[in-house]
Amino acid sequence: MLQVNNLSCERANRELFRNLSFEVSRGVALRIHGLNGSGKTTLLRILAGLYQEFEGDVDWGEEHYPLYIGHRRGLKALMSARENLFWSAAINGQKTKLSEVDEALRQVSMGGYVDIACGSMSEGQCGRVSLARLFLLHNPVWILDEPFNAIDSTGVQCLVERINKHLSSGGILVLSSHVEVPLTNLQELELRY
Amino acid sequence: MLQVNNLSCERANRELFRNLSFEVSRGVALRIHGLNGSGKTTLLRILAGLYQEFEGDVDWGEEHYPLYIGHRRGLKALMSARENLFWSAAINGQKTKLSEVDEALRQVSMGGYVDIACGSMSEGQCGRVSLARLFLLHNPVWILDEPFNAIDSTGVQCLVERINKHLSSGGILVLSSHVEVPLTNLQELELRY
Amino acid sequence: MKPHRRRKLYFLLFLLLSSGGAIALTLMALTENINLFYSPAEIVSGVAPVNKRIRAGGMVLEDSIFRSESDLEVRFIVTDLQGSEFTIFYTGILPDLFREGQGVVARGALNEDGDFLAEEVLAKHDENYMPPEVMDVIDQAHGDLQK
Amino acid sequence: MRIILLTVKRDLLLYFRKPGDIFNPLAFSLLVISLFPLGVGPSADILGEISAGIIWVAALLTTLFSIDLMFKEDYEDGTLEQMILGREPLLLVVYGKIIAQWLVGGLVITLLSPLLGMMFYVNTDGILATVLALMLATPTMTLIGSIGAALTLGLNKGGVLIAILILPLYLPVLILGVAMIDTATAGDNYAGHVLWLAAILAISIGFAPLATEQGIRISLSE
Amino acid sequence: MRIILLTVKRDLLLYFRKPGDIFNPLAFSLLVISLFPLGVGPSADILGEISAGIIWVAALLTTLFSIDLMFKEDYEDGTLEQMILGREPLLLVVYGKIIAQWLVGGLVITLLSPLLGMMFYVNTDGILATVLALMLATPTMTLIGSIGAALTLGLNKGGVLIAILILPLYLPVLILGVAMIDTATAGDNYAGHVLWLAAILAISIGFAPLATEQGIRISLSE
Amino acid sequence: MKRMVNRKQKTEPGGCALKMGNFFHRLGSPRPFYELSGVVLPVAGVLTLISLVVGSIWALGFAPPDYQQGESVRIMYIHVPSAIVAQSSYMMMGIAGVIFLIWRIKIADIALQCAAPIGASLTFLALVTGAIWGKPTWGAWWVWDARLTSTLVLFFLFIGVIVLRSAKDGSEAVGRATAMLAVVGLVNLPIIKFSVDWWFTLHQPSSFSLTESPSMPAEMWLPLLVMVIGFYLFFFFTWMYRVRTEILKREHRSQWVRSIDDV
Ligand code: HEM
Ligand SMILES: Nc1ncnc2c1ncn2[C@@H]1O[C@H](COP(=O)(O)OP(=O)(O)OP(=O)(O)O)[C@@H](O)[C@H]1O
Ligand SMILES: Nc1ncnc2c1ncn2[C@@H]1O[C@H](COP(=O)(O)OP(=O)(O)OP(=O)(O)O)[C@@H](O)[C@H]1O
Ligand SMILES: [Mg+2]
Ligand SMILES: [Mg+2]
Repeated sequence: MLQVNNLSCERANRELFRNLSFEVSRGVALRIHGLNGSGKTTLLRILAGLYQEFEGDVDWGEEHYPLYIGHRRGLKALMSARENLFWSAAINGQKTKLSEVDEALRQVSMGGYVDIACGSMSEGQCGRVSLARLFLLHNPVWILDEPFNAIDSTGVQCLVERINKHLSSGGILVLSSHVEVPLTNLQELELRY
Repeated sequence: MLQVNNLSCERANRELFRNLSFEVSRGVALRIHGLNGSGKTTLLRILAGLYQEFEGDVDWGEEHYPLYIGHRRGLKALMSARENLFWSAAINGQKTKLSEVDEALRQVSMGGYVDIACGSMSEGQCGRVSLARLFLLHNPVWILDEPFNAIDSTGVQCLVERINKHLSSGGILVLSSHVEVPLTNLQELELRY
Repeated sequence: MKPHRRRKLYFLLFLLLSSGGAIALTLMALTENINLFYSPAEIVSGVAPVNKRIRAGGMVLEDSIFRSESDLEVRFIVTDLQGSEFTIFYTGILPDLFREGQGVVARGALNEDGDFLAEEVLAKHDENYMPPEVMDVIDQAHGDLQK
Repeated sequence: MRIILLTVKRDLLLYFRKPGDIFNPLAFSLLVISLFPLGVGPSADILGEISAGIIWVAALLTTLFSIDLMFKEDYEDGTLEQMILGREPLLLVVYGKIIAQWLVGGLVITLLSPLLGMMFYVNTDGILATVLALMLATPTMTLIGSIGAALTLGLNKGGVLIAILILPLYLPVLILGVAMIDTATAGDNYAGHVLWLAAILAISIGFAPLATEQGIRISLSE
Repeated sequence: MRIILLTVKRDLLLYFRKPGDIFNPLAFSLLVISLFPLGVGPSADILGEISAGIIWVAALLTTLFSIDLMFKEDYEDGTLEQMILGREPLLLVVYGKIIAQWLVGGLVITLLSPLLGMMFYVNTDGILATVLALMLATPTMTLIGSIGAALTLGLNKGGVLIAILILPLYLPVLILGVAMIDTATAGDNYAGHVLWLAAILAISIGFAPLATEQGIRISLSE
Repeated sequence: MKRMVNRKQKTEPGGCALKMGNFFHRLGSPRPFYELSGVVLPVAGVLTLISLVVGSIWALGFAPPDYQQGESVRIMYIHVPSAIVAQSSYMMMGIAGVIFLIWRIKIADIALQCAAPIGASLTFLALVTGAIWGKPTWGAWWVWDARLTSTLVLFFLFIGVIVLRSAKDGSEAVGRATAMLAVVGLVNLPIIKFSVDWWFTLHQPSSFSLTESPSMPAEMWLPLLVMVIGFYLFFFFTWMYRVRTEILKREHRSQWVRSIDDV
């Protein structure tokens, strides 16, 4: 369970949010929205532990390693889809077989691209490879920054299904998105300045 | 007026489209959609003259310089919003005053960021700066590749208005987008493979 | 004229200027000696600098080679066959083609006495090839003629 | 014409906001050259005899090794395609970029070379010749190098490939310069070398940017 | 432990798919060193006397100048933040990256140095000492350099800053090595130098990666 | 930009009835070339073998030594043919480059790509034999004179073409970039040829010219001629062999190549 108390953050001399408090229980998704530059990415990075210039209190309850996918996709352009995912699993301390990697790629309809370098994929295909991690890794906490960017509507549908499954098995999700998402257990948070 | 005849393109050993023919008259917008990797970006780049490995015939009727904004935004991270736009105008052979640049930035609600380097902006703010070109440059042909990515809903609305104005003054627009766009004079083209 | 036509014209002029300049400079350059190579005449007349590393060469004069008994030291006279000649001193192994009547190129320095102290001697081969027997015949004919 | 100036201004601005890239090879060669006496032992005779040549070789290679970044960033962030599409001729933009590249690379090292020369006991003639040779050769190197940079854009092979492509065109300049500096150090007339270097420069100014422009178009049409 | 191996493998793979970046400085120093005789004039005595020092200086600086790219790409494409977040300790990943970096930079140049030495008439003692010195010093350089690379991430000041930060730590190694090679070329016993270099290496292996890891965390928390 | 038309060559689906009128056009497309070269290849192979064997035996066994150089003159029978054929292959590459840049004929790209490694090896051979020959005759392995330097440049040009072309297999853009490099490099050829006349060089001037009789007796230049012809044939044979392989590789998805595989 995630508990946030009195979170304040200031960036480039502008206050992004002040005394923000909220909590997210297991099985619930929190969608953060707001205008461009309102601080969604910053908030998500704070929650993931990647940004530290804030005041306040972020409590995840127990030790955890979140799965964070941000604006930067974390893919190497010179490595193939398979190699990228395999490495993702490895760095996450997870021993995976190649067949599992291939299966994850198949789930995001990238089964035909396992050996293609991510540098020669279309924008949305890169996004799909990056999101294939959701099918491969077992982290209980997901933090996704605008995951639906550049993904087509069938892709969005497939992702929504996966997320719902994740929630129903007791996972936590915090995501940011400009469009509304049809999730079962959705909580909303708007950032405004 | 744009006329395309028998356009075929093959990429990475896969046929993206074959014998595609369509035309777009002045005042009309063409929206291209399709699955990820179906060839939208490739088609737009062909139309803009940036990709040349195709067969067939693309005829723009008269000499023109298209305004193309692709997945890569064409902004320098180390230059400020103002500098970036000023340079865009210059390379386009257009003499602009700084006040015009600032006005364009104000139109996309980035009036407070004229002096900020694009490298320290949020994802959507970069997108807005890049799209501010639509308010600054006078090209009759616009080619936009997923312009609404990472832009919030008020931003989208502002853009739609600008596009409608462009069309009503006899401009041409070809864009790709995964979401539907409420434009006055819209034609659709789906790519499937 | 339309602006872009004019631009094209300017550009063509610019290209012409660039190639014209390059050609003119090349023609001028070809008249300069960039090899630091001095002929016997230049050495004798004192054009060549003293005590500087230069290159010099010409034909090895007949019967002018003196080899030292004890080491690899050699001394020989180089001529341009038109009356200018100077002496080269060298210590080391000479190339196979080094012989009387052949062209040589030496690298080294001229001393105050007008002698050339070589660090390196290279033989310059001409474009003529001949089996030895044929050469003998020619030599003989040559000799007969001179008698 | 205005676009040339604007491009030079833009590129200089970018170089100074992010000095890392461009100063890196420069700093490298300066370090190599200055740490020289450390390696050689500071005997003045030897130093004086060889340093001019070393300075020349290192300086020239420096301009070669910064060149692969010339179009890389513009290619990656999409500004290069804007240059192709813009109404202003790409050729003029290329001229601008080459000038900027030379200003921060070749010119700087040319201006620093007399200092280095003095540090290493090169005689006045030698220093003069080194400066002159660099002044004529660095622009040539930048011009020729830009062709290689354009042709290898987007190939992910970077520096080595460029070096291989450019080396054949570089070699004559390199050798000519060494000969010129030797001649000068020996106190002789080196007008012939100067003329040759100038001729190569003249022809490069006219034609290299043309090839670079075509190279960019080819590399980007993919 | 497995993650160290995997990281080494991954980085080597990337280096070989994109040889430009890493081979650039390597190719540079090889070219500088090999074009040397051109600049100096091929007189064997002079060459033999000075080359060992030159090879040493150039080789060492090479490892310095490839280092600022060590984390740059991973930072830009977001894989570095994945490394921080992952369950595997960042420290081990850092060890892996340093090893890979050394393999393609320092080791290669160490292995090539005897060849270069022979080309330039360095005597056998000198060659042996150069190889030994490089073998001990290049890992130290990579280790120390990685700290600088981590600290300057995202500052966009890249190379210069690193060079400035790191140079004071480099100099002792540099000077020690030159002294060692000189001693060896003169035919004397250089065991003392070897021990010093080894001591510096040992301490760097233990502590430098710790500092690097902290540096990465600091740079990325912004 | 107003109008863009791209008509890439399509591989001919039908058989190969040859009309003389479009003979060259058809030769320019992969399939007819492949079929024609299948006939030419064995003939070229046999001729290459014969001329090289005859030439070598004649040159090494029976040709006379030189009155000055003695036996080392025999290096000439390798040095000269390899130097001449190397330059010719660059010339061919350059012409193929021009054709590819202007007409975009696929086979020109293939021709260029396949000539480069052969040319590079021949240049390398010329450099090595020249250096070996230079030590005894001139007294130096290498000097930086114009003929030698320009030949070295030729070698680097070949390497550049090879490396650039292999940067991305089969990509047309890379093909065009390579063609451009090859064309730019053509300026080097006259420099090699005339360097001995324009500058003072250690290398000897030409022994042969079209207008004067050779400065060499017939028992020397005849075997040399045979060797030159042999090297040309060798180049042609290996080049054509490589072109055929490359065609198969590039067209492996087309109907006609698949039907060959089945056979
Ligand atoms: C590394 C050193 C050398 C290089 C790079 C070199 C290069 C060349 C080249 C490129 C040619 C072809 C010229 C043409 O097509 O017109 C050639 C021809 C020739 N070379 Fe060399 N060469 C070298 C050393 C030598 C030496 C040492 C000799 C003999 C002393 C020699 C004798 C010849 C002869 C006899 C020819 C034929 C000349 C002719 O065109 O009639 N070369 N060499
Ligand atoms: N840089 C590249 N190199 C090689 N092949 C590529 C490259 N980019 C895309 N492709 C291939 O071309 C196909 C079409 O890509 P394109 O970018 O046109 O798709 P798209 O419709 O724009 O997709 P998206 O919705 O993801 O943006 C893809 O299937 C991909 O395999
Ligand atoms: N790299 C950076 N350096 C400095 N300031 C930054 C940086 N990135 C963002 N900012 C500032 O922080 C503010 C919040 O940025 P953030 O990326 O969190 O916004 P966001 O809500 O994710 O926007 P978007 O919808 O555009 O992704 C922005 O207004 C911007 O001014
Ligand atoms: Mg954001
Ligand atoms: Mg796309």
